[in-house]
Amino acid sequence: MAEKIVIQPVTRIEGHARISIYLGDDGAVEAAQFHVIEFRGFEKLCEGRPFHEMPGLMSRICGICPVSHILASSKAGDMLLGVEIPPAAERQRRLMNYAQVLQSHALSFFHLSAPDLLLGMDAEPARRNIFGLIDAEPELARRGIRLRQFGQRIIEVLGGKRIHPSWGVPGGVTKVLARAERDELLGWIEEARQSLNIALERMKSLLDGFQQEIQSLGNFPSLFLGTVNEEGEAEYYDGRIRIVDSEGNIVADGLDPRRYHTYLGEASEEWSFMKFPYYKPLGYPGGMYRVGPLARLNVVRAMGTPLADRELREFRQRNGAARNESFYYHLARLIEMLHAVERIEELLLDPEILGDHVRVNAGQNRFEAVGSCEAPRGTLFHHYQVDEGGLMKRANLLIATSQNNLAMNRAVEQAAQRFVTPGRLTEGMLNRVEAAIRCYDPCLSCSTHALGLMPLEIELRDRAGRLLDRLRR
Amino acid sequence: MSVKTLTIDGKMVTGMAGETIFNAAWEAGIRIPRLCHVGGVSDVGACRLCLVEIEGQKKLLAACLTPVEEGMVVHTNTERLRAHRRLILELLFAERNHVCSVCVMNGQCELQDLAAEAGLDHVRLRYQFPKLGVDTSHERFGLDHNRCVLCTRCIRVCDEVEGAHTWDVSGRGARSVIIADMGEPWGQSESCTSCGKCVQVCPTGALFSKGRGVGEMRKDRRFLKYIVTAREKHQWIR
Amino acid sequence: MDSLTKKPRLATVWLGGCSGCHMSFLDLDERLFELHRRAEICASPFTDYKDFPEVDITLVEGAVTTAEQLEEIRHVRRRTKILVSFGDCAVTGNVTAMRNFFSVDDVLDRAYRETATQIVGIPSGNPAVPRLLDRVRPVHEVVKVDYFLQGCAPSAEEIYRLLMDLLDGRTPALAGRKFGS
Amino acid sequence: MTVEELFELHSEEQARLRRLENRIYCCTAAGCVSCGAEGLRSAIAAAIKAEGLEGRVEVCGSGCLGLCSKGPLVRSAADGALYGELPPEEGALLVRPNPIDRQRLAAKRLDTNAPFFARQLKIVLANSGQVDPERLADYIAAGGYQALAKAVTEMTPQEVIEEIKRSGLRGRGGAGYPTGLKWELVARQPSPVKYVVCNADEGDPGAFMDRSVLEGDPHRVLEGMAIAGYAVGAQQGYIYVRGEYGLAIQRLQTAIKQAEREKLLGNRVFETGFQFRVDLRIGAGAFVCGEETALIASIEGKRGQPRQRPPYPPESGLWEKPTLINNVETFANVPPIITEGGDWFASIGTETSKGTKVFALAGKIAHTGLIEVPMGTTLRTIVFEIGGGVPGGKFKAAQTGGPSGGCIPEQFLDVPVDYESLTNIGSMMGSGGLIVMDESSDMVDVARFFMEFCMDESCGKCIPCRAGTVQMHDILSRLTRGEGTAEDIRLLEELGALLRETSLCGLGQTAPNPVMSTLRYFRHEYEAKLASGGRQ
Repeated sequence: MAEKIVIQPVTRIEGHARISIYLGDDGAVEAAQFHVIEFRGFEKLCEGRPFHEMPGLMSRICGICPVSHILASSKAGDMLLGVEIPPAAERQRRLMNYAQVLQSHALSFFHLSAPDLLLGMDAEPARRNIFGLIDAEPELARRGIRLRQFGQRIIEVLGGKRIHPSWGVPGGVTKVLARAERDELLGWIEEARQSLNIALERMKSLLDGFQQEIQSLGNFPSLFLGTVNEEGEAEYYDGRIRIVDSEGNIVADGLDPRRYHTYLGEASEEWSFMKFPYYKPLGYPGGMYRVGPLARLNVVRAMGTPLADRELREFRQRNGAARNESFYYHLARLIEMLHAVERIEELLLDPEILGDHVRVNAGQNRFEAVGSCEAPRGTLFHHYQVDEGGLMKRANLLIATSQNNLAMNRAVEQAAQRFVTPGRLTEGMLNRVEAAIRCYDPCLSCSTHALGLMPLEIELRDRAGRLLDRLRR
Repeated sequence: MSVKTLTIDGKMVTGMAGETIFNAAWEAGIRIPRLCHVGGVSDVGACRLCLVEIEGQKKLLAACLTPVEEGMVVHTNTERLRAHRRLILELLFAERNHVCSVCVMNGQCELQDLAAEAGLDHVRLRYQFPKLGVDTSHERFGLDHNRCVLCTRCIRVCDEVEGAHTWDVSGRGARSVIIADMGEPWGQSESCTSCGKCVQVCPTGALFSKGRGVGEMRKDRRFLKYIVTAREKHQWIR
Repeated sequence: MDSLTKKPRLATVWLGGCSGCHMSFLDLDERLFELHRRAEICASPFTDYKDFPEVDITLVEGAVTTAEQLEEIRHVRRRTKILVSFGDCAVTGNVTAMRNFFSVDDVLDRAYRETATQIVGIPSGNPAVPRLLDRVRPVHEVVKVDYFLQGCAPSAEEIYRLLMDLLDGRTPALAGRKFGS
Repeated sequence: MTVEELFELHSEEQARLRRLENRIYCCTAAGCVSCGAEGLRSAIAAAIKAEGLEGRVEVCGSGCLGLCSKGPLVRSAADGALYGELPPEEGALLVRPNPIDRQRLAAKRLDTNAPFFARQLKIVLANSGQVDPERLADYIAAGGYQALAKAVTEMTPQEVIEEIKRSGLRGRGGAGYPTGLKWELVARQPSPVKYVVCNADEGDPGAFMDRSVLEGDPHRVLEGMAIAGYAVGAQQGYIYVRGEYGLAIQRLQTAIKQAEREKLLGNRVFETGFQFRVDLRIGAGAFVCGEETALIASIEGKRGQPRQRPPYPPESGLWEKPTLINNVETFANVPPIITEGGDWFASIGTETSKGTKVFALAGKIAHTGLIEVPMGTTLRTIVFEIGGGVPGGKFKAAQTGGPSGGCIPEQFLDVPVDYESLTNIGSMMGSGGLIVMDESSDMVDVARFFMEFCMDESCGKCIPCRAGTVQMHDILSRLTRGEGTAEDIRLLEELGALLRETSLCGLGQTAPNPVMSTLRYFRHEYEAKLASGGRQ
């Protein structure tokens, strides 16, 4: 008879999920599953709507990274129109994407993960959150909050609204950036750079204390996928896909994101609403790959900006070829934020961004399109088919977080095997299992948390899955 | 022409004989809510939002259809009327699929504004979720039945101002839909002159210009007055 | 009231929605410090309370989409003094309810049968995933709601004003807000 | 035809009928036709031929004989006997009955002294079953067109109107507006062109009063309209009849042709200067077209949708001309009022409701059928005496006024049936449908049924009716499924008030009535259905 431990909900991640840990007859952890239990059905509910509404509609997939969906959707729209967007619009879209990376990573690091990192994995649960951090380290908390605020402010200035701005459209963007707005945003740069230096130094000083976690929270070989520019540098808006292995060897390069379906597949399992993407040539589940901050640092030759590249070199020196530890997602996120701030400054200083031609008007010229970009959590694909009237017939959405699904399951299993000992369920131990998930900063509203009625539940199930007994703590 | 003096919401108001209570009130700065009324075309009294109480009258009357009378005492904003208006708006929101957040008219929509003015913060009635289509067969415009409130402004402006009578209503009750000609796709209508007047008078996102994203649709609210003034007074002023 | 801090207890719940309303809550930015002084933020996706305690105010984001959420919101309602529908999905169903134009099977077919390249199973019927309700419903259709905060997402300003009104014991001034704003 | 010729024909035809050994009247109203009346009539005709009795015995069709539950019905003029449920072969026996036949027939003979017949008073239906609706001579023999003759030759239009006013006649279409006042309003309009419209768009479920009058006595309606035309100064009349009433349409067409040929309608009525033509307009069965402004729109060839009143049709109706609209039963009351005088009519009925009212009895009642009783007759008399009571069950409620009416509970059985009394207890006279319910009836489901009817029949123009009926139906459906909440009942009441006060026309304004009256008298049935779980 197998025993099952259910942690529900998984908190401080952006979405609805629960974890099941299966104990074998000997009481050792046999398997673990990360269940995504939220489902909204965007691939269907968009059916029959005009594709021009898609950036606005698809933005509602996720309130954390609405900008990423707006961008992927707008790019798919550009392709349906068959147009190149004006330079000012492209600059604005890039700026908004970096703003999105900045605010989302700030949220992940300061609001959600920093309590574990700074207060400790075994801290009192009631204090292990952003408000506990405010009490313990008000200055750092304030800096974190303001970093996110900077990202959100850029979005607000460009789009008129922080959450779900109506801004990106097929053919460009809707609003011209005013000089005064640009100047206001430039005023934030110095503080942001300082805050990131402080956070990076703090994070690096903490690493020694987390050796156990580094080694056991999702440390396994896998492929990594991300987009790069022609020089192999980090490219978040319009790059080509590069895939590297756990040793850093390039497996595939120069892949066109619009042909994603030729090399990326998606599996569905009955125990999770989130699908399981895999690299087709290696099959399922062997084609497991990771995306997002750590993956991007693993695929690029360089970030392409001086401060971030200095950090990247230090990261690679310190860790050598050790790129497989999921715990490093946190550090990678800080390096990406620094890169984002550098790029934001560059873009704001580019006079082109103030251009007043921000949109191309054209009729529909195609019936199928794929829009893609690097979202904070990884590469995002929107694939649309429309009819002659421009109404959506089908959509397939390959979401960044879902591409880490196989890896997250592997990470949970590894953490459970290391930290869950039968007969002794401690809060800190379970928190580590959750922390394994939190490394990936999964945005589950995207792919599909229920604040649970059941704090921790152990379910006993027989081989047929029938519930035999249930214990609640 | 004789002038009538009446009281609206305690304010002395004058109106020309034959003028409606609605117009007399608006000219005096008293804004009676409306959805089916649009200045420049005939009135049908269908939305029932402009119903007013007239002292000595048992029935509530549509201000857009009731001429002013000497000595009339009119109340436009009583608790009873406000309650009725809120419920009418609830009925409209529940009837079709008004997903304001992702509508091309988000922020510019008369229905959305009416709800805000009425203090409507939720709909107690069950949303019906009818499965309705979008007609994008016209080269420049689209018709989204999900957002149609059946005010028939489009029908009247097309018939009375443009003179094409492309639009009409087909079906009855909750199954009523706006149709072009005899029900063919808009793009195949032989009577439509593609003038776009219907789009401009539509209070919601039901009629829209193609290629507009969420919250991007703007409508010219004054063009109709311009045409009507030009036609009646031969004055081309905007 | 929290017996230790004597501060009113505030919770936030996330049902079927995009988390945008919660993100807008975080857009309080440095006002989070003030909120932290004024209220004990207990159960929330930002915290580690896994059981839902007795609270004074709960903000509910999202529509009710699964049988589990239906149970959850009833549980939350029993333990909450003031329940606020937080954002358009909770208030109207919003985009989340757009799946009501289709049957649950059609929606699942598109998401899995038609778009997966390898089908090991379909997440429907397995006890590990909740049963999807036939109809996505706004929160007040299933439990009594005390206040409604419209918007997609409501702005941080609106959230701040609402919370301060409630924490000061005033009836929140909600007039003039728009659906979809 | 001159007035003299009319009276001549009247005498001749009466004499001819007296010379016949027998005249057998087969009810050929739609109800009896549906249970074999045509076969019966053919069998009788064949028997007459076989017996060689042509010219001595006649068989003819007739209007409704009343006791529809016993159809097909046959009346034998020779002995005044009424037979029910006659198979064709037994009908043939009526032609020349021998004593054995008489015994067989006796078993089928209905007791015309029974309360069903004895408690009725027939004015509108006076000719129904007494004349062949397809023969003008029959109508004239029964005194037909004498009222029109009197009006156009002996009375001024104002005198006609005074007579109608004196009679106290009120509109039989539902609302009960005083007919004389309406006529006067139209007459006062200075317009040279005016119209008279007969509303024959009877649409209440279970109601067939107007259809019976049109099928059984079409000339009476034409005569009533012509008198009205004379009184108000109109030269053109329209009958708006629903397309489903095929037999009524056919008989009206025949009657119009006959009357025109005899100059009872047309350019020179009774060879006077009065001219009046009547045309038929066939409706497509939309319930809302019974609403006068929608009916007008439909006759004009537009979408059948109502508009705001005022202006009322007497001021601005058909093609914006002054228009008098009355329903079939109202017009049918006119000829006897002119012949017998307004005072005679006013002597029947109650203080405020004069004359008689035709009701279609349906539901859980022994004798279903068409009845006519003096205004003020109690429901108890109608249900338990005339209607024969509730078979095998206990009376629970009576629904009057169709989808616009209400359910009247047992405690009001002794309330006199008149306009005001019914309105006071939350129902209405309506056009005359009367459905009896016993203990097995679920009142929430009854309310749901009528709401479904109104929802389907809403024209869709105004929001309260179009969307409100849908929501009320939705709530009632939830309640019947046991999924409703106390909040739902509150919403139902709120919606009811909204529809009543804000709907554009009578359909929407009265649509909540069945719900409101059942909520008033049978609230416990609603509350018993509330969901035990869920939100309350």
